[in-house]
Amino acid sequence: MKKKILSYLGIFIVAIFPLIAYFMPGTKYFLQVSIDILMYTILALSWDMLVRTGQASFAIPGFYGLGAYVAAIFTKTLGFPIIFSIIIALLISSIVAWLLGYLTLRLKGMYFAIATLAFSLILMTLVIQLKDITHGSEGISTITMFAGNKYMIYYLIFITFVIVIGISEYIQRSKYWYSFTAIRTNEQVAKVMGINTVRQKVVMFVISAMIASLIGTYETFIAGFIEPHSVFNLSIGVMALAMVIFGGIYSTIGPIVGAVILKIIDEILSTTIGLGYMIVYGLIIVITILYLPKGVLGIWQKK
Amino acid sequence: MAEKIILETRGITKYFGGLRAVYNISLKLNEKNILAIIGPNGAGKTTTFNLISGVFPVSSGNIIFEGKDITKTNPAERCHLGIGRTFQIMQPFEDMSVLENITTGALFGRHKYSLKEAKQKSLEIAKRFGLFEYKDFVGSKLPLAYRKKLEIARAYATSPKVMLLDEVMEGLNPAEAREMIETIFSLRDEGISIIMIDHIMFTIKELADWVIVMNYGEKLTEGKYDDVVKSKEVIEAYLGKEETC
Amino acid sequence: MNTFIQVLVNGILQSGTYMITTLGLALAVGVVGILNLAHGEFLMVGAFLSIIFYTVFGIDPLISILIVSLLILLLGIGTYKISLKKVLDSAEVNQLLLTFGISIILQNIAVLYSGSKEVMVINPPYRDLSWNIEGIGISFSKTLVFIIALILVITLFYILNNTKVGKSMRAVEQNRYGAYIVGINADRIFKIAFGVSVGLAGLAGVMLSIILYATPFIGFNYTLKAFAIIMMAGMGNLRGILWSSLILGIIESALGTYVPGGTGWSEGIFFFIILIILLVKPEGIFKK
Amino acid sequence: MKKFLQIILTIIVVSMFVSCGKGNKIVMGALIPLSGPGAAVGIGTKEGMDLAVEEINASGGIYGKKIEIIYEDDGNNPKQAIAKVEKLLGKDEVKYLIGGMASGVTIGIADTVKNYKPIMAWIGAASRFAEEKYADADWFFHYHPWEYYNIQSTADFFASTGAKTIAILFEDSAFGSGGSALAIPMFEAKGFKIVVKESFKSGSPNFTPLLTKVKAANPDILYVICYAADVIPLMNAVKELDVNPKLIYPVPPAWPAEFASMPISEYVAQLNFWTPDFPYEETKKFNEKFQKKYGKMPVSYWQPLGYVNIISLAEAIKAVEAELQKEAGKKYSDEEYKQKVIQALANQNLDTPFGKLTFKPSQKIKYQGFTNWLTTQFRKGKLEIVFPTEYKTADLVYPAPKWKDRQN
Repeated sequence: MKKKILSYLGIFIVAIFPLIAYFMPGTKYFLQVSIDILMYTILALSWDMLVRTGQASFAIPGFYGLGAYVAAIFTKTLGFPIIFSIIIALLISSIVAWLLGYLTLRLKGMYFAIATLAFSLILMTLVIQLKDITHGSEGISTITMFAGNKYMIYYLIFITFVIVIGISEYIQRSKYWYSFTAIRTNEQVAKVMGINTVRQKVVMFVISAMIASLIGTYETFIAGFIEPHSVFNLSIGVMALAMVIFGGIYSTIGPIVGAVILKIIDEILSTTIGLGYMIVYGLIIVITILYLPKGVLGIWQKK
Repeated sequence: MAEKIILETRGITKYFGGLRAVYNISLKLNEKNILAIIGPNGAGKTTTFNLISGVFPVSSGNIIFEGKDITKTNPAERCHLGIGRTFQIMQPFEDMSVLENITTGALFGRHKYSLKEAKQKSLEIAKRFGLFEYKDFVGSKLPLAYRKKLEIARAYATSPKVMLLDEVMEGLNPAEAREMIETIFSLRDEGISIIMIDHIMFTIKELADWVIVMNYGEKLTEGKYDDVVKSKEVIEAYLGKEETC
Repeated sequence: MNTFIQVLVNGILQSGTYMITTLGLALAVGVVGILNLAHGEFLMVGAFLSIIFYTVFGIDPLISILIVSLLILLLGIGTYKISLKKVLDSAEVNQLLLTFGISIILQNIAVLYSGSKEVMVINPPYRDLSWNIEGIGISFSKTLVFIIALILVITLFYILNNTKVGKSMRAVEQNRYGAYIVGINADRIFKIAFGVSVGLAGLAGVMLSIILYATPFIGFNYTLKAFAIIMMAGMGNLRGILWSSLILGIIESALGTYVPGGTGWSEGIFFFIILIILLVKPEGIFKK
Repeated sequence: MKKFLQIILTIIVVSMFVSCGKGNKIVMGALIPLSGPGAAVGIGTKEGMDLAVEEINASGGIYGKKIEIIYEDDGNNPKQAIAKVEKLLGKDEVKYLIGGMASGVTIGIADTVKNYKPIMAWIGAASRFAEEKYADADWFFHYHPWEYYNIQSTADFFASTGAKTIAILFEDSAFGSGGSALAIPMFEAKGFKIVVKESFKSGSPNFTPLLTKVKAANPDILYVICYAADVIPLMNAVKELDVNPKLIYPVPPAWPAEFASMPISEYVAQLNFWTPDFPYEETKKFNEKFQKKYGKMPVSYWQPLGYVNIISLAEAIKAVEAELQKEAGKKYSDEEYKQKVIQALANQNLDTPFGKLTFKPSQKIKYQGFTNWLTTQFRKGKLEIVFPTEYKTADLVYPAPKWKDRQN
């Protein structure tokens, strides 16, 4: 019960944050940072939801970039309105994810991770090489959404955030929690218990990919410019993993806590220490994983 | 015997690479019967179970369940039809409590209960198999006898018509074994047909309506317990070895 | 015809780089079971040390290679003792995060060290030595890398299969707790194996400092490719690494020479081959 | 452990909110890469900037006002850069946005910067797309030449050699792709035949397959758009495979310092925006000052460019302050002050290590700083200027001797 109140309070604070930020000097800076934090939170959640089925994926950069590029191409080259480009990006990503999922999801552990990593890198090569469509490494300039109004952007991402939390919590409370946990701990037994493991994993993979791709489309329309080396950046995938493990895996609150803390640490360190701040960042990650193997949330959990 | 056959295999065979694990096994399970498969280690008993439950596809042969050919179905579909099984090496879902393990069976088994019903059901099942006091334990921390019970309870939760029990007696003390025998009888009395793999002869003598003896992946002989144990080949191949060591 | 032979030579020499950068990681992944994302960073530190030894003390890389490998080996053992040991039994993702943290630290220390220098290079006298046989160019230093890689693969293969340490490593690989029971000190074996794994990365770094250069970020790409090659070869299969590297090296070389725009596609094709192999034969194409 | 972390976090958070008072200071916000690939460029820029700040503040600042720079790390990533720009312009309220490196970042922050319209004295970005983004910004001063200037100089130089065929190799990120996309049509327009055009991935280069192809095509000129790291492996492979174009012309933004001393560098020609050997008085002075402060020679043009960035802006501010000094009590509003500084910059005529700095319109923008490029050639470990003829310090060796005809 207390937990419930706390989480509603948390969402409420996130919801009214722009109002608080409005009275701070450098409003838009705090808004922009919170936009980044929310985007990472969503990515981390999407990664966590998939890893609940036991599949640790490196496809996030691939789908993030795919979403970003499809959206950019449809808006810039074909003149589609932003909202349609986003929908098309989601459709295409879901089809790609569905195919990729059926092909790769029977692989386990490292094999799956490397297969999805390969997918991300292959997509990046395609985007760099197919210059006629993608403009290659020079990137594509498009328009920004809401004419760059940070409040509107914030609320769009906030709504997405709430929806993704909803999906994550639904999974935690429904029969999917049972099937995912079963698949993760022992897929063979799960099958014999009547769980259609392939379908469950593929569906989750598609959802996770669509979320990553949606965030990719947001990136396109926040900066109004994308380039392959920053949207297919593997560190997007590694960061999602880091945030999940840092916060606490297999939960809704864990990835959120991880993303918020890591992103804020990153921001604070980079503006205070400057050159070399990443060393401290790395140290914080190492120390946390050594002393809190269950992530920050592990502090509150019973042994 | 004019009893109804619920499950039948016709010459199922399994190769792993060039290795022949199971060859030409045909068996018939009558409704509400208990069929025991015995044989020395490595005889292919567990592989046979894996073929029937769909964990491995057969290399050749057919599996008939309630008159339908289910050879090409996957394990989940076989579970939905009503084939439940336990594993010899107990494999509870480690991140789940005992109750949640059972709930999983109820959720995705033959009846596909809703979450609310499944939770209700799993409480009943936990009580029925004497697991109620352990219901919040994490599966892997249970004592052995209770893990065996959990295996059965979880399979039972899928509402099977046929249960495949893989060495559920192994490692139990006499009192626990007695309890297990009663449990198996009670399952049979409920209308569930059972195939069991076991080594312990007195339980088979007591439980089995029909016994199949396997060796080197093939069926050696079959029949009533008393007939089978008298068979010369069996004494040579199986009893002669197993009993002496 | 000449071009074709040159393409083969180029491919074979390139495969030496792949072998030498993959070997150490294969030991860590296959034996210790540690997914070491920082492998490439240990390699990078090796390359930096080689360059420091050369520029500061005037010691040639071919001499300092032993010192550097040993230093990195000790660094590896130290890293194992204070950190990795604690995550051996944790989930794979925890190991990934821990080694990711280590890689960030090493990378950024290197950034501080190299400062405004974009790239560190050395020029030992044999650096651009090459033979020209019937119009076929063969680089001395790359041939050296290839030969050393080959020797290391064979030696490691021999050690794992024929010596007591190697056999204990394989025993530990197969069953950690079983190994304890038969009296093998698994912790010590892990320590040694991880140290050697990282030491090999350092050695690869020294070789890279001769044929390429060092930057703080040179390692990551090799980590990725090394993981991919290991998966292609099949976990814990050293001979497979040899063949996989050769195949990838030669394909890359042929692609770059014969296909217009081929080099731009080479990384994509590299991972495409690996993806296909994972899908068709997930246990690796060169099963033991 | 927990307590230790808590304390550290508290210190960091507190220090974040205690911002220094502005008072008698001129604050500039520098956006440069300080982590990730690109950090070396950022660090180089910072060295140049720090040198300039030290120099100005040591001589009493600008009429007593000291210069302070807030450095922010753009991580070479457009999205990260947006947040940092919001911090510099929104939270720290700096009036001068300086620095810059990647074109992608410059394009990505354009819309954000336009909300604030600071004085943007920008030393990065060469892409024509970046120029388009700032076409209407009359507060945007661009020091770095646009890439078409260098392609134009290159094409002119190539034409002067009498070469007919060119092989182009370019690295596959924005720098190389953009350069090649411009270069290929421009070269073709000048009547050159492009016999090879290939991209490669900078950072883990394997040049032998590419150069085997180049060797078969046997071009007059081998033109390579690459980064510093690629140059030496490239030249090693050229020698290894005995590739003998009449001229090898790589154009990295900076050279590895060791390259000049390597025998393979002999006869290699390239386009230079700046080298420590430039024949200007200011270049020598800069080298000395730099050497004195850091104990090393500058390694790339980013160091003097960072220096010029500050000096030029400071000169403009000084001119405005001088007006205020003349008439006691006179005050400009913020907007007036800004316009005055813009005016001063626009009229600037400054001697710099790069030669004269003035701002003139380029194809799209109003204030473009440097535009000249010199072609140099390595001769016995030294860079000699060979083109254009008015700056020439040596004659171009063309064609360069074949590898087998060379001494070592």
